[in-house]
Amino acid sequence: MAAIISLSEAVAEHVRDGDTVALEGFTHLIPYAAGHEIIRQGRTNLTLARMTPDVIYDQLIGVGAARKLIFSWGGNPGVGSLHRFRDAVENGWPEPLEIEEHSHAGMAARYVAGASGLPFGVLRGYTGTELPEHTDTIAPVECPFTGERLTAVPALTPDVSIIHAQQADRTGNVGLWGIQGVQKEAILAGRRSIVTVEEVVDHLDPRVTVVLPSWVVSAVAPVTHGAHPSYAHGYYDRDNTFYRDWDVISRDRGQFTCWIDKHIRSTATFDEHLALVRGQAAVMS
Amino acid sequence: MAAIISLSEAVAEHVRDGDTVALEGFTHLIPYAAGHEIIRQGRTNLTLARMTPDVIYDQLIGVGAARKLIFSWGGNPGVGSLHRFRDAVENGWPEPLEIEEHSHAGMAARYVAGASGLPFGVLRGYTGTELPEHTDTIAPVECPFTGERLTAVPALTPDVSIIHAQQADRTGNVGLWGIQGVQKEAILAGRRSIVTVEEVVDHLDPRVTVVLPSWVVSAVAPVTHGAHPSYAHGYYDRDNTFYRDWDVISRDRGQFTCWIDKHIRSTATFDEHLALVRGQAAVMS
Amino acid sequence: MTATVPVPALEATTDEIMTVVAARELTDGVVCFVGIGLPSTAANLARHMHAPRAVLIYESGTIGAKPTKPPLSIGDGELAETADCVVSVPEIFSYWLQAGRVDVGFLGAAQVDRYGNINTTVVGDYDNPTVRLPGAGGAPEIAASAQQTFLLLRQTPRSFVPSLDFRTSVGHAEGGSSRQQLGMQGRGPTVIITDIGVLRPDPTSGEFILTAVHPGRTVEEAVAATGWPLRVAPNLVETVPPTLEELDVLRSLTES
Amino acid sequence: MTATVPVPALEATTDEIMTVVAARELTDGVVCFVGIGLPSTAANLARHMHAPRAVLIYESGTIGAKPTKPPLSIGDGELAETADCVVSVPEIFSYWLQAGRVDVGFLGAAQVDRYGNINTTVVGDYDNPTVRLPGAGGAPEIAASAQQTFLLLRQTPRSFVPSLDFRTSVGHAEGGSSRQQLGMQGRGPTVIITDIGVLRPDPTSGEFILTAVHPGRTVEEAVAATGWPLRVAPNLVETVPPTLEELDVLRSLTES
Repeated sequence: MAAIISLSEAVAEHVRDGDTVALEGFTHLIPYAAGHEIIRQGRTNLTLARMTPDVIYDQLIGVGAARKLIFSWGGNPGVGSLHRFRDAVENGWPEPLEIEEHSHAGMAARYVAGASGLPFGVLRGYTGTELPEHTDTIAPVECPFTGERLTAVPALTPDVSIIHAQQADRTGNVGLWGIQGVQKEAILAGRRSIVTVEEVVDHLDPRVTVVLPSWVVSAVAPVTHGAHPSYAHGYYDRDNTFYRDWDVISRDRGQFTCWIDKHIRSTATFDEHLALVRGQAAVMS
Repeated sequence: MAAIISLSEAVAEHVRDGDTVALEGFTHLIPYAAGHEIIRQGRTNLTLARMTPDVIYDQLIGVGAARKLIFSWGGNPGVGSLHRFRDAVENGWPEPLEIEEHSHAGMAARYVAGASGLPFGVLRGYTGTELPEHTDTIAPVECPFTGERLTAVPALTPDVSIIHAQQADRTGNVGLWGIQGVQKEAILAGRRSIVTVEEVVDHLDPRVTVVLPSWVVSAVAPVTHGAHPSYAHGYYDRDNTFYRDWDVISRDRGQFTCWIDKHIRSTATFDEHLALVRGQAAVMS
Repeated sequence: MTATVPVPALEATTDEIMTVVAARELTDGVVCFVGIGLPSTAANLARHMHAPRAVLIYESGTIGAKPTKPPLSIGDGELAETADCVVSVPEIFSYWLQAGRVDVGFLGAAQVDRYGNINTTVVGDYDNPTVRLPGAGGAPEIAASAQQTFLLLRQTPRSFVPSLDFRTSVGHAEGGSSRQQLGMQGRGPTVIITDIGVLRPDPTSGEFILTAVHPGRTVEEAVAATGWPLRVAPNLVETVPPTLEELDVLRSLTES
Repeated sequence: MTATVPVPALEATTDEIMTVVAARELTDGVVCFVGIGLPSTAANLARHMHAPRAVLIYESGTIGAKPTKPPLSIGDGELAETADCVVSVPEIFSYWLQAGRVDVGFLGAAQVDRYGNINTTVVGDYDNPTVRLPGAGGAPEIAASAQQTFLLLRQTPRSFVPSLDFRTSVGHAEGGSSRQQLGMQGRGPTVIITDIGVLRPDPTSGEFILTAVHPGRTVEEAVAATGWPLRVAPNLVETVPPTLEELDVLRSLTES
């Protein structure tokens, strides 16, 4: 049964230095609040897994929380580069970042294998590309019936998987709707899991299309607007301005570090962080 | 785009002698009307695939429409044996029935592989059982990363897959809800497909949890109560009495043939069939 | 097949005593993979007695179903309506059963051997069967992947056989460590509940031993109903009879 | 990057002409796998013009999305709200793309070679890159499994290269039948649409040939912008300029 606790308690208990951590959410429902809390609590030496390491991982990489990144597409969606990711890979700042690089189809197959209790997944993928030369976790596999050669990828089983959802009920059953990404598979593949939710309700909304029963979730933490600047379908829209602003904030190492210190490390909660960000947006507009 | 046509047209066009045909529906939404129409049109030499060949396949097997059965559990759920299936396997009546026997997990993996465009699926299955000795479509496969030995099954790709659903919209998008079984995978694995629906509506019901877009369906045929004696969630309940009655009807070859002649071959449509069955039930009660 | 045993103040049928004994084996919060019939009824009885948070998974795809009446079929509408969620059949077998999330799987059988291996496929020769049974269904993977399985079947020389006509699902294989050597994640069958008593595996050999007889039944009956030389536990006990409350709740669940 | 070409009565931007040309390539009822940016806009323009039944699939899991405005991100809420259905990301890649249900996949690139192979991974050495690009995303499997792909990118000597720094996704491989030998189900890239013109593959060799130039652009510009000796089709044409209607609809779609 999921414990319904605060986000700081959940991260303190379930995210450990050196863990493989997956924060998933495909544009929708990205668990920013949880990412910030990991930064606040100063976790280090993490292996970060995520299909689309966008701004949330740019922040974690920029503060030096990660030693390795497992991913398939690292950019600021609709905007451009991730400057902290690039600086880490191109220049080793703030420290070198090992990468394990896949395609979306491969990452999805890895999570599915993990959720299914299988050691590997099979796909028609990577053929003719240079990815297998650089990524050990891509291997050929032959169909025992047709002899056709396909591609295998190993299961991805994070030590802890973290997602954001719209709702949990009072027993900790989690419900989400809208674009569902790979969140269910990530949670089921994880050894432990944290779900931040917009709110805890008596009964899940009938619009819920994905339910994660309480007994497959380690901790549920209510965090209003916990996906900002991503969005929560039915609750709030994507803050596209923030994504564009991030391009400026993150270009310069000093400016980035300043921003992190002021907006994450100097705020005690995600609520405080949001109040600060919104206050500045109001001044700027 | 799915053509919205009559069931007799759909079966005439898409179900051919010698085809591999899957009529799926896991207790819920079993496409009985389509099965009857296949009997009415006298198809022969079919390879019938279905996880649970229950009463619908007992009827098809008993009339001699099938030369082979691919399945994982053949019984009358909650009642007992399938007498026509047993008579075919035990005594070769009305003709010998070749069987290709799997487990539920294996059949599900076969449909998933078919729907995914893969030649095979992988599962932890069949280990230590005698099934692989009798079923060619079970083979070992080794994980390229861990060396662990698992089981592979080949994709199941029926020539035509048939399901029943609650609704289609006027462009032929299909929607169903409640227990969803393996219907989506069966349709996506099929080379052609027929979906019978309770009704054609302007807009699909918001309760719909599985949508099959019109462009992956060959034909949609409206058939009210087309899943009877199975049920359609939100429309009508399972006719448990019929399932119990079937045990009596099907025990005897002569009585079975009589029933088929009178209730299927002598009725022109499923509506006529239902009127007949209901009239008798009213007299008997 | 409807032999009854005396209990205080009212009679329990054979089905009832098997159901009550099975229900008692379920702890609160347990995740059960249940089939239709006695297993479904037993799991629901447990849910209404001492295990209100037991999670019932039906292979039709319903997780956390809370039926008020035992369903006739595995896919009855009430299962979907009362479930925490409904998923596809492929997902039930991959993300839930195969991934090791099921604590207890229930299995029935036409034949069982001394190691709890079962046959639900054929009596007689596979290619020329005397009786063609329904087949494997979910059983091989439930037997392999559930953390443990409970077997429920009536004890007769025809069902408790020295050698299976067909091995559909693996229990303790050839005994000893042979099951572990097959690489199965679950522990295998931990109890067989019959109309006569209860059998549990010898922890070393994996052979099933009679550990309890139901009220009014005897060791001699159990031995006579078993096709292999049945060993009897030195600390054999008599099953505690169904309580009035257990029978009341069970009957309220099953009355139609 | 905002070079404009004259069209009757109003000016089309480079993005607009690329979008219009891409939209014209889409036939009614086509199933497109679209990314954000020009491809999404082009597919929506086609849907509002000559291809009302075009099906737009976004890798975020929305099938049949009908956004009124081009989304900034691939997972914008409007995609889910207007879709025929929303499925998981694993399902999009397995049941839909890999199964061969996508007619046209759109791809962009930092580098393309003469056979339509593309690089979206790194400029420079993989382990010591000059520019680290976002990476593969969905591209390798779109390139392999879509029935055909359309490439959209600006034509410069830095992007149209004789040799890729990294092959992220396969076009016509080494040309000739080398793509088929890799066992790919899709036909590969059938058109490259640039800011200067349109290239299509030689049916035999698979090498991309200049087949059209946009109004106001020249063959010389195209040749100068290409890092390999660009061949020009004997029947080279000039792109029909965007019509007033195309531009009206396009601008109504993109105005914010």
